[in-house]
Amino acid sequence: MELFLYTALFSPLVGSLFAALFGASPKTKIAGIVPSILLGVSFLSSLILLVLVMGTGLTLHVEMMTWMATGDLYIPFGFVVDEVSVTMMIVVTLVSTVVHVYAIGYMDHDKGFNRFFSYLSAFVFSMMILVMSDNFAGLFIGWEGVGLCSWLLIGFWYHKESASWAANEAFIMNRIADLGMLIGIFLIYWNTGTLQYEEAFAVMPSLSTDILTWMGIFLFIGAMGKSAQFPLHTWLADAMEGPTPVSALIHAATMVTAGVYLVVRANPLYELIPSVGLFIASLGAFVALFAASMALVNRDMKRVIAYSTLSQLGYMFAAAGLGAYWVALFHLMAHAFFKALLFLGAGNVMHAMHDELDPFKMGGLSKVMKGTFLMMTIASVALAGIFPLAGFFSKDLILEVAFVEHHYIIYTVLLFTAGLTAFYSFRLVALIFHGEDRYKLFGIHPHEAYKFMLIAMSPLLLLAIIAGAFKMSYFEMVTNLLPATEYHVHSAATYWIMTIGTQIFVALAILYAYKKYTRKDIVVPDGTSKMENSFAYKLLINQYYIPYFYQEYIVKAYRELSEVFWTKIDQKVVDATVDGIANVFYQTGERTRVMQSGNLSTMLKWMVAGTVALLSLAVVFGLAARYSAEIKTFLSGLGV
Amino acid sequence: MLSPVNVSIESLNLMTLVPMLIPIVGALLILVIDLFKSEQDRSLYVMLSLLILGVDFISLMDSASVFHKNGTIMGVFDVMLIDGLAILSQFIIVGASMLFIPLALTHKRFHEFSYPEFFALFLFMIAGFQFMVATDNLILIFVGLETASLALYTLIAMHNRDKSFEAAVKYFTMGALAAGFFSFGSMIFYALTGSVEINQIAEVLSANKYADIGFVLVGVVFLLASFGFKLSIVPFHTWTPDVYEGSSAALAGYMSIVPKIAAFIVAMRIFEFLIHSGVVWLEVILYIFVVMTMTLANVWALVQTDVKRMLAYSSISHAGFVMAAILIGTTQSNSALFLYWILFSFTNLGSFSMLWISRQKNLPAHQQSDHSYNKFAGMIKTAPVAASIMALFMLSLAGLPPFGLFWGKMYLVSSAITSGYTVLALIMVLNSAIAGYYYLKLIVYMFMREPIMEDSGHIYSANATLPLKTIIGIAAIGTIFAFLAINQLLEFITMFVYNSGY
Amino acid sequence: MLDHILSILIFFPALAAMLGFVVHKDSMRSYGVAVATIEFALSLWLWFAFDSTVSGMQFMEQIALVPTFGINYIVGVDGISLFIVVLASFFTMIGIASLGETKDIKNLIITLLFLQMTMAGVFSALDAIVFYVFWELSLVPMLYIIGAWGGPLRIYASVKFFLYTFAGSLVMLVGMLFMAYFYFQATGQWSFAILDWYRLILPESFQLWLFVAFFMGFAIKVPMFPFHTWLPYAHGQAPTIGSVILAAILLKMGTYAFIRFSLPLFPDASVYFMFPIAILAIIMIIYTAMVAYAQKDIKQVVAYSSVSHMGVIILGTFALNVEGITGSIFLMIAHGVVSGALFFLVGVIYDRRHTKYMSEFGGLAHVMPRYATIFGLMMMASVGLPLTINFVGEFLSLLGFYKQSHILTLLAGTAIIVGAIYMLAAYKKMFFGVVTKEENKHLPDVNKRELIALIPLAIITIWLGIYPKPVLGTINTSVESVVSLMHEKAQTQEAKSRIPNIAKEASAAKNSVEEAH
Amino acid sequence: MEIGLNHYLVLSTILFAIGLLGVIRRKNLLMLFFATEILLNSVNISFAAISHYYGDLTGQMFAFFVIAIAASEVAVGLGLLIVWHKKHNNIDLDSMSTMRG
Repeated sequence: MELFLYTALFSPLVGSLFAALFGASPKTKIAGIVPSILLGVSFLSSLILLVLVMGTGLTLHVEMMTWMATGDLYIPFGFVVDEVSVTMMIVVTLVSTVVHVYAIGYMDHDKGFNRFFSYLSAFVFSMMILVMSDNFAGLFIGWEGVGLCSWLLIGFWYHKESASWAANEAFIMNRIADLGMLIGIFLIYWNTGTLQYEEAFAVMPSLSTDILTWMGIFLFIGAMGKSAQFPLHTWLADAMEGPTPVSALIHAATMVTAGVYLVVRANPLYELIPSVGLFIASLGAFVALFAASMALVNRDMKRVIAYSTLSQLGYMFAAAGLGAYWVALFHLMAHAFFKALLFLGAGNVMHAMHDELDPFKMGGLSKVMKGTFLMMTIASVALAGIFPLAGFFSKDLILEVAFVEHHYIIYTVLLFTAGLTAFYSFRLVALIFHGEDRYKLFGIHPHEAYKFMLIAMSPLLLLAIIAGAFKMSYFEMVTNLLPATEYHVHSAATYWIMTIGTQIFVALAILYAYKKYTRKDIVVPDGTSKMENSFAYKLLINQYYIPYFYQEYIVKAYRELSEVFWTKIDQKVVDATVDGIANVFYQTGERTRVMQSGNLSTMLKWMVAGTVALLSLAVVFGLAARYSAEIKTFLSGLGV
Repeated sequence: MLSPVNVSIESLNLMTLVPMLIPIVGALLILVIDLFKSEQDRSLYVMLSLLILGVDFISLMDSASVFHKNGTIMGVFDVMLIDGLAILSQFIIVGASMLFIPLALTHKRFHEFSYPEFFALFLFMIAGFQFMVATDNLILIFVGLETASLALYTLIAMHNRDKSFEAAVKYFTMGALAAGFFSFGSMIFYALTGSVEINQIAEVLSANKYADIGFVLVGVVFLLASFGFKLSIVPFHTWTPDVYEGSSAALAGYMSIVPKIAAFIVAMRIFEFLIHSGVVWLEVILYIFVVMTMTLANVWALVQTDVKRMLAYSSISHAGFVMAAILIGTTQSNSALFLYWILFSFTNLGSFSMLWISRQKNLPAHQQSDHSYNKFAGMIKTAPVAASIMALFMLSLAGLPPFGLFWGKMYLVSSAITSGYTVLALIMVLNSAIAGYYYLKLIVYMFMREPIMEDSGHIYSANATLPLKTIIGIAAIGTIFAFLAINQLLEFITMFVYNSGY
Repeated sequence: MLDHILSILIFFPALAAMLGFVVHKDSMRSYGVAVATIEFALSLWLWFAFDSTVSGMQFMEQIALVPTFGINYIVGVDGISLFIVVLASFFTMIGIASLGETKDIKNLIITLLFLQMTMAGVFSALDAIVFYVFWELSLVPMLYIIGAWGGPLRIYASVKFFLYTFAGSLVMLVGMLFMAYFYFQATGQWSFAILDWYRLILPESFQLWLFVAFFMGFAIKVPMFPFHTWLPYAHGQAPTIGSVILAAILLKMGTYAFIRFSLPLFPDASVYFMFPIAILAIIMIIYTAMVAYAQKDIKQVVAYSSVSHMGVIILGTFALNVEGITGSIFLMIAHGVVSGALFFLVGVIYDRRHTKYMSEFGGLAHVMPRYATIFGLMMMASVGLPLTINFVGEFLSLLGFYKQSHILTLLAGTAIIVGAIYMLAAYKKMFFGVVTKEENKHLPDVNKRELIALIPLAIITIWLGIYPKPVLGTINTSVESVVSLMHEKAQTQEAKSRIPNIAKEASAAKNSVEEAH
Repeated sequence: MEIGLNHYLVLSTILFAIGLLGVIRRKNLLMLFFATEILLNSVNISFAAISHYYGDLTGQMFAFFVIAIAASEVAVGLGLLIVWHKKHNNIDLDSMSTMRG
């Protein structure tokens, strides 16, 4: 069994290294194929492990070797395969296999082909470490590892200024969050004396609530970074600078869900601090709405999808925060499938449109690219949560949770967001695939992607459709580890009303989107129309001016402050002081050397002067000694 | 009818005079030789005086062993006083002189060395210094001092350049003034106590509890002034740089060591009993002097453009540094003084000899002075060995371990700490930090600048001969491997100093 | 021979340097490499012969020097110093091996060998004066290297470096003499032997003063915040090899001395000054990181970054618990490797373009992919990415200090943010974007000679990042003894509470070590 | 009135002061030497007086030595002076300040 574990874990690494061998050399298909195969292997072994875990219900726990050991601290490279991690493993390996195969086609014409695959596999490896580690330190390794890989992959086209900028932004924002996580880890160590999951969680109930609260908060700050929760969300949209497969794998399916995974993993902790849980849930709900709203108007296909990812992450956090960890995990899984599908579809479209991203410049593509059209539509339906696709089961469940837990505000927000989701996703579909062939104006001749790319996507398609069917069996499995809370609305009536109501609401949103965006008279907006000048639109298109704010008041400020520190403080104050002290002596020398005029009589004068000075001192002192008694009385007379 | 003076020859115990008589006799011998056959080559005289000094050194060893056996010896109507200080300082004096004499065998001909008088005077001077340290009688101190000084003035003048005459005159005039001060000061003490023997003065003063302290202080002031002149304490130091610059480098090096140690001994004898008998005023004044001398001399050395002048100031500052020992006045500090001075004499003589061998007959056009910094630019390229040795001496002067002077510095600072002068200790170390700059300056010129003119290389050893190189070699070895000798030196010195009650 | 291995390690290079004067200019490089390799082999032997289960000093040697004044030549290594000694010889080796074409290379190599002597001496000296001797002596070769092979401002830089450090260490000397005097008062005889001093328990008031005196010397060497300005000049002007050795080894003298002297000698004072120093360290971390961000010159960036990292080391040291101190020692090694490598890398590009201004570059990733890769690796290490050597050290240091103060650690933790900011910015400026300058279009990638230096460093960076145990375990044992010593010497209540009582911890750690096996 | 020790001391002090003034004021080397002579001899007076007062000969011995030394000083001094005069045919102090700083 351990064999499968290690295969699952290390074959991506091998793949990455293999591709790295060709790093400098010109493009070779082999550098793409081998890693893909190895990932397939990894996926299979994960599948086997899943079967094992599902079947026997026992979990696998291995300890490879020591990492750090000093004082009381003892951190091994330990890996655990339990219900939660195996889920993640499946998701990660599956999606990444698909993406790899897809990317062979997608990156076909790219000079950095080999490099790309080495990065991509490296990412998968780090992600596996992240989900498989049995302690927080190991988690942190993966955590930073995926950060690094996302930096590499977002900035993959480093010659683009915007790309490398986005990469750095992503990395630094994540670093901010990671600090929180690090502090959380320290807290855990100094209070529980270990970083192993079980042992730490075992001790936690005995700790005071406020310590636990701090732990929860700091860990969640870490999660916020990776999962791009408000206010650390801006990097995700910019991360779309990376190649589309990257967006599909990292910024939709896997890495961004790491935060959710962390919260789920730490459920014993969050069980103890419901207040923090509630906060997480509320933030999740807020982000869901917030992101969806930005998705409404955006004119960059990939950014729209990115925002929808953000909003779905909000859903997951909402669920996790409310203690429905398995629900969150379930949605995570489902979302991974259909969102990856969506992105890859978008990738096809981009290829077809020569990297054109503005859906307003497309339209009517359904004729030329049927396969992609089909897939993206289904993915969007799933995303919208229409019965019986994956989205329905997972998302509806979250709504139920919110309702059952009597958090009606959250419930309403999420419900409303569901509508928005449906709207913007079909706005996209409509603009891309229906209506007039606006692309003709730009002299583009779109074409369908390679067959094998579509085939590669098909597993996702399948899962996007049927994933919901696994709900119960999944529930059975995962609740061995997670709190098994069934969420059932008490009266069947309310349940049906809710469900059907939601469905209708969503359906209406879809229809409205279609009606609005398949009209004949849709033109590429030029900033003149009334709607575009409305305040709301401006607010949304500028992402609530948050990036602007960051740029102006944080980045700029930081740069200027450093400038000041260097030129003013470091040079003008600190260093100047040091040189000043040296100069004082030197200048004293320069000034007083005239004393050495070289004239003999001056010298004699100095000598005599010295003697006279001494004499006068002596006389004063002598007199003082002689009349000391009198002086004393005199002074006492003065009352000294 | 006069009653016959009956003084047993033993009670005179003339042995105490031997170390002084040897150089005197030697000097006379040299003169006599010249009388019979003049126009001898200088090497003869050099070797003769070397021999004489050697003998003198041996006799010193002898008296050292005597002292080792039965402590301090008085002699010749208790005028002579052979105690540890006397012996140690004479070792230094004679030793340094032995290192100095061979420097006369230069490659270029400097005509002072062709006169036998030079060597005669030199030996007289040594005798003078020996008298100075080997007595506590103010008269004899005065006589010794003046004998030595007068000889020294002449030696300087014999270098026979405008500058050397100027230097001689300056030194002479101020020396005369200092002599006046000394005699006046001793007159006051005589007036107060009716004696010119330091230990008796001490007794009398402490007997009447320093009744009229005011007059004592006046006396002290004048003695301070005269010894301040000898030790070049600021503000009595003004002669030093000029005299050093004017006289030949070798002699300058010599002057920075021997006259000072002699003066230090006397200062020790006079001032320490005063300090110990609680003349706070003197303590304060000495404190001020020490700090002023160290710091100001350093500060002036910073701005020098001529290496020799820089070394002059640096030796002023070193003198100030060592003055601290007298101020502290514990056995440890006094032994530190000797240790320091022995190591200093090696290093300083070495560095001045480096200047000496790089001495051209007449000034090249592009140089404003004999030993301007520029002259040494890029020396590492043209004369690596010489440069390294010079750098070695500079580092040692800067007090960088493990070279000679570091140990002296360390021990002295430690003595300051052990007797509670913490602030003084800090000032001392910070001063050596400042001093670091100007020693470094020379190293920078030698190692990090490009040579000014390419032909050079030979100019750094223009004046070198085997004897000179040997001397420098000895100095260098003494400086590098000092740390091996420190232990023995320390034991030896401490024993002598302690047994002579300081 | 093993009994005298330390003395051999110290004086063999010096002897070799002396003989080097005779070697002909053309074969000097090979001579240097040979000598340095032997030296490194010796140091490796030292490592293997070292018994990592013993916490005390090993390979002790003692020769009387000035017994009347208690000065003896005592050397020995424990887990704290061992690895720095090895690292020093290692850097000397690869440094000489990868020397580029420089003017009068002969003098340079001789100087480097002398420098190696002083470094070996400092880290194995167990007598304060001997320590001081090597400590001061190490200034001279560095002065020469900077001053003779440096950039336009080299003389200013070298003199500043020398005088600044010299002044500081003289104050330290006063402290040492005081310490010896106290020992004299307590026991009636002089001794400068550190191990003797360890047995001395001073009243707190004295501890404070002495701590300050020593602090002056160490802080300037490290360099800590207000005393750091000599470093940018030194690095900016020094030749590549100079900066490498300076950053990799010489700076470690200060931090090492803190652990060797300040902590065990003055436990109460250490606790008393813990927070002020921690705050200084935090200023170092954030402030210098921001200054680094403002730099135009890549070498200055690296220079300031090493100040910033030294801040973390200081912080770890003054965590005063096993985790922190072990971490800081490990970080010393880590930072040595990484910043050394970074300076090498800067040297590589400087040799090609003779400029260090980042604005001159851009798009290098396209022209020199291998160079970009190694640089990226080292940058990520310096940013403190897990599984690189730096992370282990930084993690442990911060972890350790967290025990003492939460909020300060939170502030110090920003190191991982600000560090990322300036490093990524610099990397972006140099390697990303399109190649603008004509002369950059055809730069040759790293050549064999440079790889000699870079590959081993890269390997160490990864290897010790993934498997630090062999080093960490050894350090750990010695640190535990130090901490327990501090705990039992501590007098004030606060100190007792701040410094953990190892007695129990030791056993726990032992177990964990066993498990690790 | 009766002339006591103090009168002598005062006298010698006054002479000493005069000598000192001379040393400071005079620019002519020869005059300078005279001034120093005055200095030294002023001391002699008091030495003689004191030794008479105490009735022991040490003071007078000292005086004799002082005289001797003064003489030899003059010898040396004049020697230097003559050489200087030969070279520069002046004996003005201000002329001898080639070395400074």
